[in-house]
Amino acid sequence: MAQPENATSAAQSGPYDWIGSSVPKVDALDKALGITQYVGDMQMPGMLHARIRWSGVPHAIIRGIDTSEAVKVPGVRAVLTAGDIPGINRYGLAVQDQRVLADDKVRTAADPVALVAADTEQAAEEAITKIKLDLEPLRPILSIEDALDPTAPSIHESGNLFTRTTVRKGDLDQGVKESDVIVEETYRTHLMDHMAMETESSLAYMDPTGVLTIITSTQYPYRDRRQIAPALNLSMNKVRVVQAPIGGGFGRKDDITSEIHAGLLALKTQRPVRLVYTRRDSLIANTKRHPMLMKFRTGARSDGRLTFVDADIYGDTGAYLSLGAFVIKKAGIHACGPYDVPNIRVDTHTLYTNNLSSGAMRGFGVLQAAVAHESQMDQLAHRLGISPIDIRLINTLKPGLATGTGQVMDEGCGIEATVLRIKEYMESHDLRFTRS
Amino acid sequence: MTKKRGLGVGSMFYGIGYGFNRADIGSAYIEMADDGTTTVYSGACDMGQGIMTVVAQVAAEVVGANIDTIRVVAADTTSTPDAGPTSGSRATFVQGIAVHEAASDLHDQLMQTAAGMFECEKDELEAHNGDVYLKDANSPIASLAEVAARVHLLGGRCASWGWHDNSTADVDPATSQGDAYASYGWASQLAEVEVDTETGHVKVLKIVSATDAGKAINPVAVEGQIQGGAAMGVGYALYEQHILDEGVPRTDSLAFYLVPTSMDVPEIQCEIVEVYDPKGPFGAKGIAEPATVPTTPAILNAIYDAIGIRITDTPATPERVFQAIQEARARGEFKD
Amino acid sequence: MTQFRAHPILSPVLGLEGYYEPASTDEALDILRQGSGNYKPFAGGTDVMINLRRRTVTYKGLVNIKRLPGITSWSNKAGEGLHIGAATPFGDLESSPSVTQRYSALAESIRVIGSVQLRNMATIGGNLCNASPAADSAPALIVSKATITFTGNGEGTRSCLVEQFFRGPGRSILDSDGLLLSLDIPEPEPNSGDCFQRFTPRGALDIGIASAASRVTLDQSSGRVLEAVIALGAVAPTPVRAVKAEEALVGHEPTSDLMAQAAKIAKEECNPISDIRGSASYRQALVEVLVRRTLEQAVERAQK
Amino acid sequence: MEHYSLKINGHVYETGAEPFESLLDVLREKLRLTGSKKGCDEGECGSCTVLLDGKPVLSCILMVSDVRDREVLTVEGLPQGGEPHPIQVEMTERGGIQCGYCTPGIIMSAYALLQENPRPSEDEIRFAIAGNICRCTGYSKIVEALQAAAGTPIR
Repeated sequence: MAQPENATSAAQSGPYDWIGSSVPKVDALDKALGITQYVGDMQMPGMLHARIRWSGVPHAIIRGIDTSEAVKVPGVRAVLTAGDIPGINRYGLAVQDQRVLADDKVRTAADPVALVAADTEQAAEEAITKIKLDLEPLRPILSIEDALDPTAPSIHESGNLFTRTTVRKGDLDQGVKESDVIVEETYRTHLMDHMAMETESSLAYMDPTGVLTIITSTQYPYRDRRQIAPALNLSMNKVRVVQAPIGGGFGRKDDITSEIHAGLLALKTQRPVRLVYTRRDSLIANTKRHPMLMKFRTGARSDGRLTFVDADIYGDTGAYLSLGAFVIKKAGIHACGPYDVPNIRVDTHTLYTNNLSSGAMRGFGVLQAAVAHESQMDQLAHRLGISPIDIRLINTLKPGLATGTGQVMDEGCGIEATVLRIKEYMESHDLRFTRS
Repeated sequence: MTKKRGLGVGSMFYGIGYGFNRADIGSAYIEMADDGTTTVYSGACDMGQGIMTVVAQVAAEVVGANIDTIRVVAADTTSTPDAGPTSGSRATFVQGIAVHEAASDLHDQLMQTAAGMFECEKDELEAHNGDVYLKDANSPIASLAEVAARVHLLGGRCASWGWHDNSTADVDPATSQGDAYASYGWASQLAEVEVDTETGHVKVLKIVSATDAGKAINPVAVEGQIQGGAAMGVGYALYEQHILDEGVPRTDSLAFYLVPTSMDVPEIQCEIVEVYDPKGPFGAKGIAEPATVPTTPAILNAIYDAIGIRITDTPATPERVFQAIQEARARGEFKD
Repeated sequence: MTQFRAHPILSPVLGLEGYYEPASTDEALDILRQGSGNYKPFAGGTDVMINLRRRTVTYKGLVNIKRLPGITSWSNKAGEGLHIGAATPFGDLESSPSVTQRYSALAESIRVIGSVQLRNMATIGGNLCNASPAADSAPALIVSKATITFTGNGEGTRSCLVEQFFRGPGRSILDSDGLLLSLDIPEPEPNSGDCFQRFTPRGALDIGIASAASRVTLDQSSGRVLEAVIALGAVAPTPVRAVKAEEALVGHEPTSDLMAQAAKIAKEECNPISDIRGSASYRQALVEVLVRRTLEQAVERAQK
Repeated sequence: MEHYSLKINGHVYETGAEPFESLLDVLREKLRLTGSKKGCDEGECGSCTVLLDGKPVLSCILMVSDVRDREVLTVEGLPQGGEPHPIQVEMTERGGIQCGYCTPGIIMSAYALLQENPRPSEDEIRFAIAGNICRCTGYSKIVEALQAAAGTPIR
């Protein structure tokens, strides 16, 4: 770790030539001029346009997919279903529970079922409307409560409870005994969209040396390659993934979005294929922010010191895990907030449902946890007659104190400084709480 | 009064990077051409937040070059090394050090050659803004371009690479005890809202965001993350939600999925706090996610401060707030 | 310049067989009749474009009426009020002081429609012809006693009040070959004032969950209400008047209590549905608030 | 397919198109003027904003037939004599740009505003760009950049 030490000495020696200077972003002027080429701005000779047919129902057995009318639409060059996938029809960030194209079942209303490549976007759009799906509906699991029901049908081979994590610290009973006040509340958060201004998009083509090249709106080309190659039965060094300038990601583009589909169509047609999601595609498909059900019990002494946190967090990851288990585990690890809490019991539950699937999104579970722990802090403050600022200052982590997972803080622990900055701001602007 | 104002605070901490024993690496190649221009092949994706700019700043600082002579090539499996994803607020924290390492080594190569050119020890030399100086001297003795040309002429190595591993062991499976993350981001926000008690409409009047950046490598970019994060938090708290009808999304257009406009996001006052983090490049740490986390709870707490009613389900849509007020009225717990 | 553009589409796209730009009303009517009910007249085209893209509606032909004489222009003559061609974009009206200074409710309703860009495209006639229950301009036009002039519909050119125009969601009195030509808005009477408000979660870009326009004329000597007109949006299958609420005001002094009373009556008069934007009961509650607030504003303006 | 001569950024472009094709698709796919972006294709986001006879419009829901005999200005047409327009410079230098996808639309809305109202207030700026969704910046730095371009005091 030689460099961080160098960094330390450099930081102490300052001033810097460039560090701490607000130089304009290196790519900003081209964006202002409209020169920057996002995937949707790119064209190649002979390029085809692609569209995806989504399942439209949340849970069903696929009896058949009739593409006979779709292939007749003038300009259509390929209509592909699961049987056309040369490699393994599975991918996923943590476990491989997603299908490139639905095969046995559909598990969300936004499962990709078929792909079309055509000379024009309109022809591709026309074709997907002509694909007929024969689906046998299954009972959908549409809520956390449904997913917890042991008699409910299983969405994947194993049950609907994917995983459970536990945080344990101190002695919960002791914490309860020491409490002068206990706040108990249930919080529910909702399904949120990343809504990046640029929709998911990829341009795939075979380069002259036989390498499948995918220019894409992604947050991680190497992991895309790791997932694309097996699905297309290519060696990884025959797949090149290039990040194009990206119109926002916020976690959505951490996952595979359009990459495998564009690559598959390029492979099958041997033509460049551009797949740009419509806004509707983007809103209904791919990962969202996890809805969570959070049952919290938090205690404090009359002087405001926290005594315990006792919580259950249930996360609805939808039909596919993506990074769901990590998101919900992270929510659990952050469930006590930036505070010194001596006694902790937190359980998290990652649940499959037939709702739209959720994955990484800015905040990664910590946002949901903060809704709960910060509302709890506020309730404690009001019950104890302590200001919301002071109750935080009483409990914030400081160097030498430990997080809920027992991690001892070093000098980089800045929470107290941020609360103090808010306090100073309120004082200097004469801002006062109404109720405390 | 049918409009009531309130203030609310939200605080948070956020484990930066991946944690959980997942690969959490950064890496970059760097090379300087004969004319002193530098190319950094950085595997980190720029999402618009500015990691390419941070990479250029770190490289320019450490090499001693002018930033305009740095070109950053980003995120291509054919030309850049694997630097992990841009997520977990990790890009500056992890990739910043990888670039620092690569640039330091290149700097050493250049200074070694310069030392030979001027018959001194390399430790007696430093480079700033494209020129080489004897330490504490005011005028340069050579340009980096001259030194680079010399390295290439001699067949020396004018390239390097840097790699940084931020991976941490997983926490204990039964208790989750352990060092979950290499470092944490910290932030607190204040929200001021106005609630129309007749309609349930909540307007956010102001947000003050105190975010610990460790060291703000590019303060305007940091403020941009803070303001954008807060705006996303406003959307999450008040407007945006996917509505599913038996699992089928009804919110399939921006006419239904409501993202905040310029009329909805208030002034966002950025208070950049710099608590030096020894593990980050120049003491910096990630701020992208810490910027968005506190906003929603701060708004929910401000609604409580305004009307004395706690909204426990998100988003606090006008109708939800209205219903809560109606219920509190019916219980005799709400004073108009 | 081509005056009559009959554009046969050789390879039908989106089911379309023709695109037309008639230069006279007679030509337009001929084309619409040829289409036997399957041709769509349009002006701004903003909704037609979205429908084409979403394939929610199938059109056999599109008839762009923006080249009809006078249809995109408007005038303001003393003593006559506003005469507005049906294809006048909202933006043209929004930026004119002669509208904003005297026609408050209309100006307030225009200002909240979509966005600046949309208002430079979307037309006042299109907003009415779409016959959305939430059409922002409708309540303001109703309380302004605006009349529309239309043609086709199996007869010659005729006029009616805007409030008589709507038949149900997406349906108006216009037949498939009917054409809305213009609107006339009389000058506000002396001692009158009006106001439009709508409720949306966001400050821009939204469609109203509920809206209301109120217009009050006061007796100069007594200060009592001579006439009240209240119109509501997004709370019934069409924009509607709140007649009972109006009646409660007439002949009385416009006190806060009375206006609150009228607002309560309006709440009971409307008949909203529950949808993705709001429940029926919430819409009713909003009607009460919006009617009271717009009445208070209208009275204040009338008293000036 | 019709033939159109379109006046864009002071030049005449010849192209074939169906009359009901959107101006945005014609600009992007046929004329390769890709500065105007497609964010929703339904008139709800403002990324496609261009000026038609000096007024901002949504090119994604504007039929190309309605552009005949009129003048279109896109983001590519703003620089004069090879120099970026002051709005483009201020957006770049003041952090008004992150992912950049909304940027051309914002710049065109702002340009139209400043043509009509050279010294707008903050409220007027926010009102003028309310039809342009930005997901990255929270609008603060955009407003600042536009104030700087107008030469009005920055909060």
